[in-house]
Amino acid sequence: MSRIGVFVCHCGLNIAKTVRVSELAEFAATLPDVVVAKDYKFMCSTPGQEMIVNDIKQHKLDRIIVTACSPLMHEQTFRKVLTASGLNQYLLTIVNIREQVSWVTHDIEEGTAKAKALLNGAVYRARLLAPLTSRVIDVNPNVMVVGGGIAGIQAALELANTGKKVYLIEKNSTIGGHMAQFDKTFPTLDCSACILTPKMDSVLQHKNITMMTSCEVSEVKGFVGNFDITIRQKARYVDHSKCNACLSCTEKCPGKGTSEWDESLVKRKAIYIPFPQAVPQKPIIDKESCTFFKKGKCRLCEKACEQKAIDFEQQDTFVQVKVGAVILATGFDLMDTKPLVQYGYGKYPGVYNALEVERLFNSAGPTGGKVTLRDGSEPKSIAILHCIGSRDKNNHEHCSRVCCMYSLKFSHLFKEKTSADVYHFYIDMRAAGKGYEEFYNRIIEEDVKFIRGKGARVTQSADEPGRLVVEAEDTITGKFIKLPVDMVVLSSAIVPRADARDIARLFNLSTDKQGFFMERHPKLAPLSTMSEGIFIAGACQSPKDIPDTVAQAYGAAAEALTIVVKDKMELEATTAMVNPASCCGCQNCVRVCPYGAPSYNAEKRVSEINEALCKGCGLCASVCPSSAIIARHFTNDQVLAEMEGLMEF
Amino acid sequence: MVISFKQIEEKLKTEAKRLLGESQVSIVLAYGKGYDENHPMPYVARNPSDVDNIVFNEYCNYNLARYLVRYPAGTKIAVAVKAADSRAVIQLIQEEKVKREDLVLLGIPVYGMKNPKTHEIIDGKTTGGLYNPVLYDILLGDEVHGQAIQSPYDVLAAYESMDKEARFAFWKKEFDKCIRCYACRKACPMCYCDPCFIDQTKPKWGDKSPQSHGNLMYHLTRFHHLAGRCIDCGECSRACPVDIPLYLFHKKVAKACEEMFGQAAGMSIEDKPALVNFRVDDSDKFLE
Amino acid sequence: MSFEPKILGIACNWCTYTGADLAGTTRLQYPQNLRVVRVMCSSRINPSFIFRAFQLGADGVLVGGCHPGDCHYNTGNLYARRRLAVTKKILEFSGLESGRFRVEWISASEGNKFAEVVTEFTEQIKKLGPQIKFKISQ
Amino acid sequence: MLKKTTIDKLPELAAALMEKGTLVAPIKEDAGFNFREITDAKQVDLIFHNTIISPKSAFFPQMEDFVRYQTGKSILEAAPVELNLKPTFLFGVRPCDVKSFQIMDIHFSGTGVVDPYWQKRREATTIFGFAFDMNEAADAAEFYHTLGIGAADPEGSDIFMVRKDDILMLKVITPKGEKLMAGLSFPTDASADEIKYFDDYIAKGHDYKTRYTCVDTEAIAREFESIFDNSDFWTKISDACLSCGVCTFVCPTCYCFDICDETLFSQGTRRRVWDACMFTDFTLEASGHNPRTKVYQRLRQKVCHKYSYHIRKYGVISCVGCGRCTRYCPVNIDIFSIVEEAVKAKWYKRL
Amino acid sequence: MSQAVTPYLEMSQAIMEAGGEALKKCYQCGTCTGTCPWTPITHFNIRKLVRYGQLGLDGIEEFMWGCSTCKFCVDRCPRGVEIIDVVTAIRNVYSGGGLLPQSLRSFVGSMSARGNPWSGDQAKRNDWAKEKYPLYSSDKEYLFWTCCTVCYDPRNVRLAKATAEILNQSGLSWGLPPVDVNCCGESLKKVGDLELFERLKNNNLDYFKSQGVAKIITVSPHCLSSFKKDYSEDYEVLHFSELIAKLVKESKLSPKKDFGGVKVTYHDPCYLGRHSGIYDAPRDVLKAIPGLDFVEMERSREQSMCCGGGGGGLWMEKMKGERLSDLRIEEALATGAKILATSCPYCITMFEDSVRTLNADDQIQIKDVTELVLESLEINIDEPVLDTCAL
Repeated sequence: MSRIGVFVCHCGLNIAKTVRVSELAEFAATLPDVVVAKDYKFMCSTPGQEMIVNDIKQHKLDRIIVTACSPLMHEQTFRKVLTASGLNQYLLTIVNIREQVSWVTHDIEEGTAKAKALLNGAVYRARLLAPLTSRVIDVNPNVMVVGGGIAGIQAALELANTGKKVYLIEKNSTIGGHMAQFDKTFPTLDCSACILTPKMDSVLQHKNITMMTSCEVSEVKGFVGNFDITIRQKARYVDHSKCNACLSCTEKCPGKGTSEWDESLVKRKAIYIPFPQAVPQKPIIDKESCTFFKKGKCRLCEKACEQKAIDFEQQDTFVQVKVGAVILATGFDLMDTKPLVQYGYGKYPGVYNALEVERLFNSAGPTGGKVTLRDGSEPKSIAILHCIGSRDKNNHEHCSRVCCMYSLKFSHLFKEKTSADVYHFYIDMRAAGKGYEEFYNRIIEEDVKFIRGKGARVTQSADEPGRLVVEAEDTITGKFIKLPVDMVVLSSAIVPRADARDIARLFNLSTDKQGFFMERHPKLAPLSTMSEGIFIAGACQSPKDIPDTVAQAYGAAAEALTIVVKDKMELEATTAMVNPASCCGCQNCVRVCPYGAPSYNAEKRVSEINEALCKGCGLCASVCPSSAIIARHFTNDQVLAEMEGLMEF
Repeated sequence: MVISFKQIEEKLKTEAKRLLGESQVSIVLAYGKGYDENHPMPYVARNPSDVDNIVFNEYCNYNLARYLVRYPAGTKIAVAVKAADSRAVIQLIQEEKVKREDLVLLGIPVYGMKNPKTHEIIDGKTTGGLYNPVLYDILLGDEVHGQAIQSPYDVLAAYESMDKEARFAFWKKEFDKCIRCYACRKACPMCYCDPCFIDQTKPKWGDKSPQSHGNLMYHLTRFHHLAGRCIDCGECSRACPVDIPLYLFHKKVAKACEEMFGQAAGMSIEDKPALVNFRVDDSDKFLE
Repeated sequence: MSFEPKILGIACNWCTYTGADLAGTTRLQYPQNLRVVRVMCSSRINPSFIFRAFQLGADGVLVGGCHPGDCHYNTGNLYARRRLAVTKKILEFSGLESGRFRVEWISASEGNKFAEVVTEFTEQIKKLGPQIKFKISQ
Repeated sequence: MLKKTTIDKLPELAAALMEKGTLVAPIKEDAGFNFREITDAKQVDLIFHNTIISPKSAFFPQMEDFVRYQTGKSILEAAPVELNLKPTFLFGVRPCDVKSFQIMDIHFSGTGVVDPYWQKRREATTIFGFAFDMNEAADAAEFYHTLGIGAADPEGSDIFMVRKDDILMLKVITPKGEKLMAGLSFPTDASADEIKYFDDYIAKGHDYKTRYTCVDTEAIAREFESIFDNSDFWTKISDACLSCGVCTFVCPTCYCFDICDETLFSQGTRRRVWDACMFTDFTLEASGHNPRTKVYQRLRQKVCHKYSYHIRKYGVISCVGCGRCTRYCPVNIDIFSIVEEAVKAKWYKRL
Repeated sequence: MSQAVTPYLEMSQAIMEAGGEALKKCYQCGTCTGTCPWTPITHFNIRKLVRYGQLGLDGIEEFMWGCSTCKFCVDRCPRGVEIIDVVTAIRNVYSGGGLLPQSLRSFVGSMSARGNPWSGDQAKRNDWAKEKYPLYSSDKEYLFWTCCTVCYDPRNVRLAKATAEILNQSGLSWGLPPVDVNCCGESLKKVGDLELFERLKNNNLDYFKSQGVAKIITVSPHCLSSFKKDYSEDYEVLHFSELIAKLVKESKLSPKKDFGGVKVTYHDPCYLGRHSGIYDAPRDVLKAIPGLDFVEMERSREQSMCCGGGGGGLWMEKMKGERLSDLRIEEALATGAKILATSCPYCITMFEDSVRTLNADDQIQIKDVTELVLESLEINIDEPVLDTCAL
């Protein structure tokens, strides 16, 4: 009852060498329901394809079997051929007699016999193929960018400029990320705020960007093109719609909290903005340090605010956001070096980590840009220790890539702002970016001393109290160096955010051994992930400098655009469907599906499958006891028929 | 002290009358008179007057849990449950076929039920070997203790030690007896699928004729469908007109599931059925 | 002529089938007794397929899937592991030689492992001889 | 005339019959006795009460191949399966089962179209009826007396046998029996008082008490028609019913079947298999509609078919009271009690 | 003029085959030298030693004997190089050619001839016990393994006796090994004589197997580490301080005598701490002894400084100013402690020498934890104490 056309490909000699293709075609002709059986040198070539189109029209074929290379190779090609000839593209079966037959045997008898068996199986299966039309769903045009650092800002601006609506979600009370904490950036030494704050403002002004600070993603539902994401808007206790940023409330506040922005080098008020150019420039109240929340009285800021913007009863609220694609740009954290007791971080006041030093340099920082030690004195000699926690099997095996360069930047700024001698304890000076080597040479000329040997220990100097001693070996001379210094800077390892694994679980991503987000392919798809429609950019994927981060932000924006620029999207047709007559309502499918596609309809007491969520894996079809679920294109009877055909000879 | 069946019958009647009287439940599933004393029948009492026909004797070993799925969702049902039947109820609750709040479970702790055909005492050899119901609201008699607790899987030793050829011959002989009346499927509280996979014609998993390969496909697939769900009540073997010892195979699969997944069927409401669940650290040794 | 077994292979599209293709592109040789059915995920394999395969006369059945944790549908093969394990126990208890049914986790890059497993499995089945227990005699 | 032999000579009788054709007799199995083709004469002994599956399987087997065909080729060219039958001897059939053949004959050959398979098997078979042992009490489930069948009712058998201690008396009833008995050399003629004993036994058979209710077919049919719409009644009756297929498969007067194709590779067989009205998909229509989805509808159909429609159509109750359905029902549903309950007050009292 | 050298890879191949294959993982970052306690006081440079090993350069023999295998560098190495194995392998390859330093020749000679490093007569191994204590037999639970140092060295004999007495007090069933056992060979292996080490090991193993030994107590962390790492795993080996801590906790042993608040500090022997990970047991014991005011040294637990006795250091002569044990004594004195407690016979020997050369033996006493426990149990095992210097 079906009219099958079998087309055997020689693939030049690739197949013909160990499979007698003409004999295979003759064998095919003898099989029931096979109307046309031909062999040709190159089926995937244009003449080969035309031969199929003509035969379909001439013999009114309704099933096509192409016996050639792997379906993973040319299934799409031949599906297009069927569509071109007016036949439904799913009425096609590919028999793999190249990768799995001709290339894996030298014996032409064996090869031909196996090819016949595989072809016979395909004929049994072809008889039961049904035409399928892939569903088309509409795509939500908006995009969400999680993380308001330079990567998130750049991606958001790119997308907004194309006219797309962007939701920028930032956990902190201001966007800007770590870059906003820096004073200068290498290698050009241009001021970080100068190049970043204009972008932050354009994000604020941009009509297409909805900036949501003090927000976190709490739940992700839906699928590519139709994500339904719940955002938790953390209570700020200040109504930003009323506040006009006069900041008079911050003057009166008695509360004392450690300033996270200044890496807890200094205290801040309970109601505060992290730094002057914060965007939005509106304060929030920190519950832990606010005396009202702690003791129940004060409310000075409320009195000071003419706009009546202070609202102590504010609660966390949840906002539902629908988007078509998501870019994760959640950035990095600096490793906590307290466990490395040999360096005395947290024990000796003279030991700083990299971000603390960045804040020291920053004019908006705790010391207004003056480089002073915690006791206020100016350091006379400074040691910068590279690779602390990085390139270390016992801590983080990866190289954090940017420490060499920012260490060099530090030494320049130290030389500029103080009269101190600056020493570097390094293993390799990695300056591979554009203009990096030149920057390194410039720093050498600024009379900075480089000791080739990893810092082994920092101790308090026995004879000069308050000073530190760095112990290391200068491997070039082989000498053991004990260097008395006033200040030690640890260029510690860059690690993923503390909550990176939770975000990965929310967006169904996997993370690598170190905890960074896993890209789909390290070389060919560095910005997309295994979850359709979720892209990554910046240090959350692996440590990188600002130029690479921005480049990745552009890339991720482009990838997100490929999805949201189309308003329709074709879904895979090989999804599953429930035959309600046979469904006994056991809900096994609902329990097992990783995508939540099946749902139980309580009145009809049967399950239904949302084909948009279904990925076509067929798990529900195999757990269904009354085999009521039809996994299109891999239905039970198609698989059984193919098995029967394979086992016949 | 062997609990007298009469006492349980009286308690069952009083409870049933009370529950129906106060219309806490719309039906009571219990046991009623059959065509003679040693052939009682499952009985549904719908109003207090029906309660008089309720009986309880040593032949009332039907698993009433299988009738629960027959009534529309939400009907308040009281059901008399012995040890294995209570596990069946738990398993049905786990699979959300019935809700715990719709059920009033009348627990019957009992020892000494007899198989109507052979008149032998039913024990761990053909059932799960428990005597007290695992879950109940009202207990119709004090718990049975002091009976020899033997693992329900001891009876498997003889079959497991058989060599492969002998065991295949044994099962082929048994499955060739099958006349495909599907009494085992209908007697099983866990087999509530209607239509069952074997009734399907597209695809046709097995032939309708009672040949050995059709029977084999039917029985082996059913054993798989009950893996981690069978509560070892032995009803299927007792319902079989040609006495195929199906309980043996179900016990073997239940034992394997317990060893591999560390979970016995129908023992706690919080469990999830074994084969619709997974542990990332399931060991690959299962597959050796 | 020595006994040439008919072995049915059921391979998951993302890992084992791609691994088999890789074995082909790297021209690894392995016996030709294996006939492969491609399914989208090892969790698509219904245990009744395995019983039916033996009834159709398969002398051996080899199931290939992604390594647990690498499944393209992220939990598919974790369910498959349990279901196929129960299938194996049922086959053993029914009296079929346990060596005739084998499950292997083969990733897309393990072309050589695929070739090794097929060769080793074919030898094993040759030793066991033709499968007549489940086979439907015509 | 009456012939006799002794129980311990039974194997010789069996061997003799086996030479003449296929001997089918009840054999001991795990769950009870069943009619099987005899391969070893010693297997035959008559110490059974009745078989699990009724002897209908001798004429209407659970699986009957009609035609074998090649897939892909037209079925018209396929060769039908030839029924090469040797003369068959159905040995040890109880009177109620023998009566059931007459009821089945109505359907398979009595109503115009003749079923060739049933017909050929019927003609090729000589039935050895075998009286119940009246010293024993009747089986609790049996109620053939109600259907007017005697414990030693020879009607329908070709040769009827009565056992007295270790003597087995065989009486020829029909010419077919006559021809067969002539061919058998060794059974000796019975003595005069044995003949007398044989005839008394037959007569006594009619008063042998099993469960009894006076059965006026007309009244029963009317009663069931009136009670048809009383769904409470039927729901109460079918509360316990599992709707499995045991009662219909063991019943000597159930004849429903299904025809299905079973293919493997390129060969296919069209065969007839028993079907059961109690199965859910028995009345499933191609459209997907199923008139009888509820259990009580299916049980009502089964009972009314035998005790209502059959009477209206053929004037006879389609039941012989062998009690198998009651004995093997997993939940002990008893058709006799259902009939009693349906006709309740009126007819039972009038007796 | 720097003469050119060419890498002699056969030598580094030999080193790698002798157990030093971790050699190739090192990227010469210098952390090990920076961490090594010997770097500040000697011209020993572990990174350079590994570098010479990597390229097979000669001239390695001058400073390959400086390492006392204290494992500080191994814990800090960012590449996870097992530097001690590299050092052992280098010593094995070079000492094969008779390049053993003079001071070690007698050590190795006595090992091969008498089975102990102290040239002590094999038959007199158990003389310290004076037959007061039982020999081990298979019915007993514990084998008290007497390290050669506590058998032959007069100062350390007190450790053996103290341990024996405490074992008697504890009521456990135990016994001594016979005289025909020999040294556990830990230091011998670290000196590089792997072949001789195998012989000694197999002799001990035969004894263990013949007697069905299951549980072994030892006073020396060196024996502990050797049994755990180089012998087969099926023996449960306990350092005696762990057992005392358990007994005290289960109040089977209750120290009575009050030490009157004397300050005590504890030195973590490298082979008990860094090699075997036992830090708290000896501290718990000290804190259980009444009247001991415990104070921690600045470099303790994982950061503890080596006494210099490991890796054959006990038998090598070190010039004054190049002895770690001197520095350690100064550190102990800096804490104001009157007693420096430790739990290793090698450390006891090194510290006793240093405290005398620094003539600080009146300011601080060197005590093993077992001795302190014994004293607090008021059991006297003293006979006239021989002055070790007189030897």
